[in-house]
Amino acid sequence: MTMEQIIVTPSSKETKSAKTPEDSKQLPLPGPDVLIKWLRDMKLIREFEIRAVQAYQNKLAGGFLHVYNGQEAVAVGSIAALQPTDPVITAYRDHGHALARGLDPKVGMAELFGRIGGCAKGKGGSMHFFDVPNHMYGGHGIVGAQTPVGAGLAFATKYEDEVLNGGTNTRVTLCFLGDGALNQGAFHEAANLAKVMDIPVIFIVENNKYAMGTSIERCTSAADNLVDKGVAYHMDSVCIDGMDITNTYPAMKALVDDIRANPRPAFVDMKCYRFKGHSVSDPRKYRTHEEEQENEANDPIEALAKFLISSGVMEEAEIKAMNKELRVEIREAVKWAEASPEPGIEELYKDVYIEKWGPYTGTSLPNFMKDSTRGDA
Amino acid sequence: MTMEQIIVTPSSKETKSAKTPEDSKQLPLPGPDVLIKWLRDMKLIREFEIRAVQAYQNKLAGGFLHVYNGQEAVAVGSIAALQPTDPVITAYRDHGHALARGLDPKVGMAELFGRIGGCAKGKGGSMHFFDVPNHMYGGHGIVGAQTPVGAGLAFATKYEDEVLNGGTNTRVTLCFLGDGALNQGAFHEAANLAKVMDIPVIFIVENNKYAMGTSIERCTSAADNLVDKGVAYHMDSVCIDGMDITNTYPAMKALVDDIRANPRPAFVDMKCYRFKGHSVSDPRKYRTHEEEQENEANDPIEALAKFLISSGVMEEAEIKAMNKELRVEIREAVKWAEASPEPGIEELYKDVYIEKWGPYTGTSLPNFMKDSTRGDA
Amino acid sequence: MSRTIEFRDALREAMSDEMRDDPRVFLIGEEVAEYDGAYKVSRGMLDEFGPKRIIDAPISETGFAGLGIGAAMMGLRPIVEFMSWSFSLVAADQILNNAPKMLYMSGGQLQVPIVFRGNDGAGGQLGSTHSWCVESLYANVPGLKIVIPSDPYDAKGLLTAAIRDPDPVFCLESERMLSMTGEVPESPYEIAIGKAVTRREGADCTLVSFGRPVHFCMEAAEQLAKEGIDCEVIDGRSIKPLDIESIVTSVRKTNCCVVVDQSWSFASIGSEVAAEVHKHCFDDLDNHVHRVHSDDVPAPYAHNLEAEMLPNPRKICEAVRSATYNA
Amino acid sequence: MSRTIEFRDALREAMSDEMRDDPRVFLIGEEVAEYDGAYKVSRGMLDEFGPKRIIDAPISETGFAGLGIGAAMMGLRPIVEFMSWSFSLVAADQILNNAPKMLYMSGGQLQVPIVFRGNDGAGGQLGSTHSWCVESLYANVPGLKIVIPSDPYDAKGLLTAAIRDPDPVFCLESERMLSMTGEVPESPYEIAIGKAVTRREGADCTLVSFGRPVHFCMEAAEQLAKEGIDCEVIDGRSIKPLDIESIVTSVRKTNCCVVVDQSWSFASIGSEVAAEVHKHCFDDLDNHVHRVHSDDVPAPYAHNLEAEMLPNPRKICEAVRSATYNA
Ligand SMILES: Cc1ncc(C[n+]2csc(CCOP(=O)(O)OP(=O)(O)O)c2C)c(N)n1
Ligand SMILES: Cc1ncc(C[n+]2csc(CCOP(=O)(O)OP(=O)(O)O)c2C)c(N)n1
Ligand SMILES: [Mg+2]
Ligand SMILES: [Mg+2]
Repeated sequence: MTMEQIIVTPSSKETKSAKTPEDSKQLPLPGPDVLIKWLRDMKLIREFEIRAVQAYQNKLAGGFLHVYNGQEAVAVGSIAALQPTDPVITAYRDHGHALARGLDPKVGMAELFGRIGGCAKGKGGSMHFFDVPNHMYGGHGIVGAQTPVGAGLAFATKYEDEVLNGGTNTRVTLCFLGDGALNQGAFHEAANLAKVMDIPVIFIVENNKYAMGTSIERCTSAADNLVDKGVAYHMDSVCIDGMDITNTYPAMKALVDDIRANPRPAFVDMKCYRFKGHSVSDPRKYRTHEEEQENEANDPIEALAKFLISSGVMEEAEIKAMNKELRVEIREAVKWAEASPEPGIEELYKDVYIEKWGPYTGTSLPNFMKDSTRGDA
Repeated sequence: MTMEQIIVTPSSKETKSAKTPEDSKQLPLPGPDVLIKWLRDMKLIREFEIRAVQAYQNKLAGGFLHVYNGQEAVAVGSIAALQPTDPVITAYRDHGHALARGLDPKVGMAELFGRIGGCAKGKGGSMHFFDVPNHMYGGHGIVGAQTPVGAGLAFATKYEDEVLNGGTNTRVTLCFLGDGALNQGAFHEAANLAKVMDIPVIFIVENNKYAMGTSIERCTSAADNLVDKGVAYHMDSVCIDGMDITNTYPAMKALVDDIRANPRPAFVDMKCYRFKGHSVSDPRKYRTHEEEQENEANDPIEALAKFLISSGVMEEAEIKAMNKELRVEIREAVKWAEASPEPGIEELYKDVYIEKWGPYTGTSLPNFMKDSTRGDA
Repeated sequence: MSRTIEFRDALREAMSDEMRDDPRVFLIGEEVAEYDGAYKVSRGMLDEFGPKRIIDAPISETGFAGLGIGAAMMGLRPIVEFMSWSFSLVAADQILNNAPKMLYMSGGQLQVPIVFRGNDGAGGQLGSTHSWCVESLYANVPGLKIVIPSDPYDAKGLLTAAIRDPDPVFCLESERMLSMTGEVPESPYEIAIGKAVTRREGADCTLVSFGRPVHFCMEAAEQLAKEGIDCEVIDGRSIKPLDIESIVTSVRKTNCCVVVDQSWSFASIGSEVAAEVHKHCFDDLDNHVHRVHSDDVPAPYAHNLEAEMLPNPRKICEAVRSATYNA
Repeated sequence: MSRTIEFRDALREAMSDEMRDDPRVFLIGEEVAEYDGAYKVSRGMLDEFGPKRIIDAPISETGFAGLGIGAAMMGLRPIVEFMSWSFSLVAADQILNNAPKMLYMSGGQLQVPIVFRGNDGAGGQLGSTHSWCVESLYANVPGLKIVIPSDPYDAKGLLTAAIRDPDPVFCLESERMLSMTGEVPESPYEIAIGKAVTRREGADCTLVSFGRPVHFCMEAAEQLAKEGIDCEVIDGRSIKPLDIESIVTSVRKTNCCVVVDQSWSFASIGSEVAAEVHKHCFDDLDNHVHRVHSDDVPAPYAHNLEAEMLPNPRKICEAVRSATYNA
């Protein structure tokens, strides 16, 4: 395992002068505790997803279920580069990001089961994991639609900094999207806005090579060099290996630190692979078994485990113990979630308007209006 | 006046190998008759616009009026590179394209006046000039919205060719858009689609440096090198001088011919300047008088006239005669338009559904349904 | 010759028949070709018609909806599949500004014979963004037509009529009904757009509905029959044009009307039907038109909440009892 | 202290007052800063608040609407100007999926205190794509509120309330009314969202309207008064929540109702009001609720056709005469 990484500097001359995290190769990895935590986080995500699929098959969860197996290094490695209050937003394949950001797996599982203990009281579901205390802003179901919102989160951090607080504390927002989302106009409007407004947001394209059953070559131009999509906005655009966290993290850390020092947007072509189907119902006929095996051999969790063993940070037995601990933790999470009650029917009418509006069930005047004290001036 | 032109080859290495019209410098200009026709067409457009503004101020026309003064070489020079059945589509600043495509100015003026003699029976107005017999597909008011439609026109020519007729006759579609329209997602979706489907459409960005009152630097990233917007789709992307038709035409001709020979999309950053305000009501406070004067000194009509005189094709007196003739022609057009009646009230209810549906004025069943002979099987 | 086939097969037959008959017809959408359709509606069509006519699109609803419109302006007959109508909002400008208005804006020069189709309505715990009933939004717009089949027979007949129709037609299908089976003739046929059908005759109350809730109405009618309330059930089949005449004829007989519309109540198909029935049957009605809708809240994920939100036989029975003064 | 100012000035005062008061409020939209607003609503605001709070946006409605939503999720209070609501269709997904549902989808974690505002309705020969009345489309969606001022006083009061409101509010203005003048207090005030106002008392027929057509109703009422028909005119002020109680109270008095809604008729605000009035006033109405709308056709460009298409006093008078059996 080497610390080398793929970094393609922007291909347009205009952005060449801009700073790219070229010195990230020199970034040392963090200490053993952190590395062990990464392994644990990645394994936690994997275990969560395995149980989630089981639960789905047992009809404990409904709707669509998109799991993150194979992409764990992306979320864990990128989010490790953040400070605690930096906002994160992503699409519907969101369990990994939420867990990496600190979501309690019990609460995540309960959301999946549509229970009141879930992170959105069971009203969001798998595609809509929100965990605002941990600065996780969803979980968004419409492809690409989270990208302008992500630019807005970052705009707000900038505004807070510059207008409200007088410029002391830049936060960096990570806005994840799929490679297929590059074909939604929303992304392009968001990218241009971020650039012309110097918004500190990093658009991370999780380039897992497929949008549902369509390989990236079949639906996305410039598939062989996605950084050109960022270059079109003259933003710093880099390609990062998302299958090996010892590459992912230093590259992301350098980029995040650079953006924090010098607020502006950036674009990342994050190379990865989705081990499972698009969603649970996907028969995966559009790719060969060989291709899958080849990529699975490149498992980011195995890679880090091996690295930790070979570099003497952990022993095989410790890893086994970790596995066991996580199995227990997630099994507990499933139990906890199952025990969490369904939301009461009154929840159906809550959160449509903010609390003071009260239940609002149709055309008729909401209750609050009836005893309103607000009148004309 | 030289025959040199600005051509920037795509800056991404991936597209460098693709054919770009580099040999267009060698393309000879057409014969004197054609050059004279260009001058006449450009002057016709200018004269049309001058009278249009007058008519608008005299309340003969309503709505918004966006004139084309200064950009005449773009429409005339590009459309001159087409064959007669090649489709053309543009935004709301559309008089020039329609006239260059062959619209009778009388009929255009009548449209502007909201009269039944207009090219859309007075129902479209200034922003919606349609002239299907001349393969002019509008005139579209929503910024960027014509770009997927333009890709669709071109898709249809390809489909007709390949599926219906067995591949004998490629048509090339010109889809014009403003520089401001680059910031609408629609363009990006259209560009990607065109590329992945090999659709023979040329996206011509009329880069007149402003979107309403916003200069391109303030709202559009990569403003100094717009070809990067095309490169993001790995399509042939060139920059062409749209202020001197002796540059515009050969570059466009080479590109159009190349696309016809080898069907695929292309992107043009067409440099130009809008001499007047965005619309008639624009006070133009966002740019200096000096900037305007400098650019107006670069009048494409004057440039061609001078070239024709200096190269001995025309004499001053002939040009004067042409001016006079055009003044008469457009004055006649205004008269004709004024004489054309307003559409009858029955027109309000026509063209909502195609003719056989008949007038349709509300919730109640349209007439045709009442005596329909279509029944269940 | 009729056979029993699934709703999805009926949709496919309509498309395939028309494609065999008219080379101008093509299908474009996400995953419609190599994946056989996200919901297998287009299964096998790529094999028969090839990739020039069965076209996988990028996730660019504005792009491929607009592309279809441009192609239709040139005389082709595109079928544009939205994997879900919930994803059509990103293409709202194309489908509401361009498709239905091109004929008008061009003064009659350009017809747009296009079909937009896909799943509409709650698909089962898909949450707020993925459970749209778009009919009450889009039906407001002139220049377009909306059909909403409630069984395989109608799916084939209405979609065939939609493809042959010279105007833009929105075909609203339902993920929850794709596997429903029914008798469907083999040879092509049309069901007239804008004509309702009576699913059940009855004397006491007219139930008007569209699409999937028609079945809830039938269920409710069975239940109510046991209580001595005899319902007539009208399946609108089309939403625009709305066959108000058939509805009115029925209400003049029953003197009572309940409309069951799966969309939200405010400014909805249900409001429209109610307003028009009151207009045409002012002297006939024994009670005001009652309405059953989805509750006026975003679609929740939790199973129990979603079930409570949607129209169902229980709610319909309650409404009919109230409308017929049997509450 | 009141002065006579223009509708556009009243809108600006509401924004400026709130911006002075609350640094979290900012304005973003096309041409709002250096150009002073396409319609001069934001004239001078750049000078006072600077470019960090008065922000010129590229022509990216999806982009800046979504940006506003994200900012609101972080606690800011964005005002997003659409140059025209006609241009909001390209942002439909953001304004209908994200803004009004974020609170729900997040289980109450994220409120979205945002205002979307701009010109709604026909601006004068702007043609099919530029003359949208979006209220009948958007009002169907839960989670959002819609206000529609009909004079400068209401413009300031409703926009102030909208900015202070913790939920997404759509403010529908009218290009045709921006220069209208009226008495407006200098200091800030709110007009409660969801409460209608009676513009004219009358005994014979209730006219219900929203926005610009309220003035056509007043004109019609004058004309009808001469004919001996005494109209009560209710200005809804808000569309969602709809103050059905005030409307019902009036109709119980007049026993007659005409609703005047500038949008197309099908599944519209007009249908909703009609349906609800019939529901609540079934035994009170002497005739069915009559409706006046824009004709159900795309907006034409020609002056005479546009004038005929829109609601006007003539059409309102005809409807009232018919509703009161004076036709
Ligand atoms: C606007 C829109 N269109 C279509 C869909 C249906 N859909 C959900 S995920 C998906 C594929 C997305 O692929 P990608 O962006 O690469 O993300 P990945 O699933 O690989 O993480 C599609 C087509 C949607 N949710 N939203
Ligand atoms: C979606 C949309 N947003 C806003 C507008 C209002 N608008 C009309 S033209 C225009 C500026 C367009 O600039 P550009 O694309 O550069 O074209 P130009 O006017 O320079 O020809 C704007 C903002 C619109 N018509 N459509
Ligand atoms: Mg992907
Ligand atoms: Mg421009």
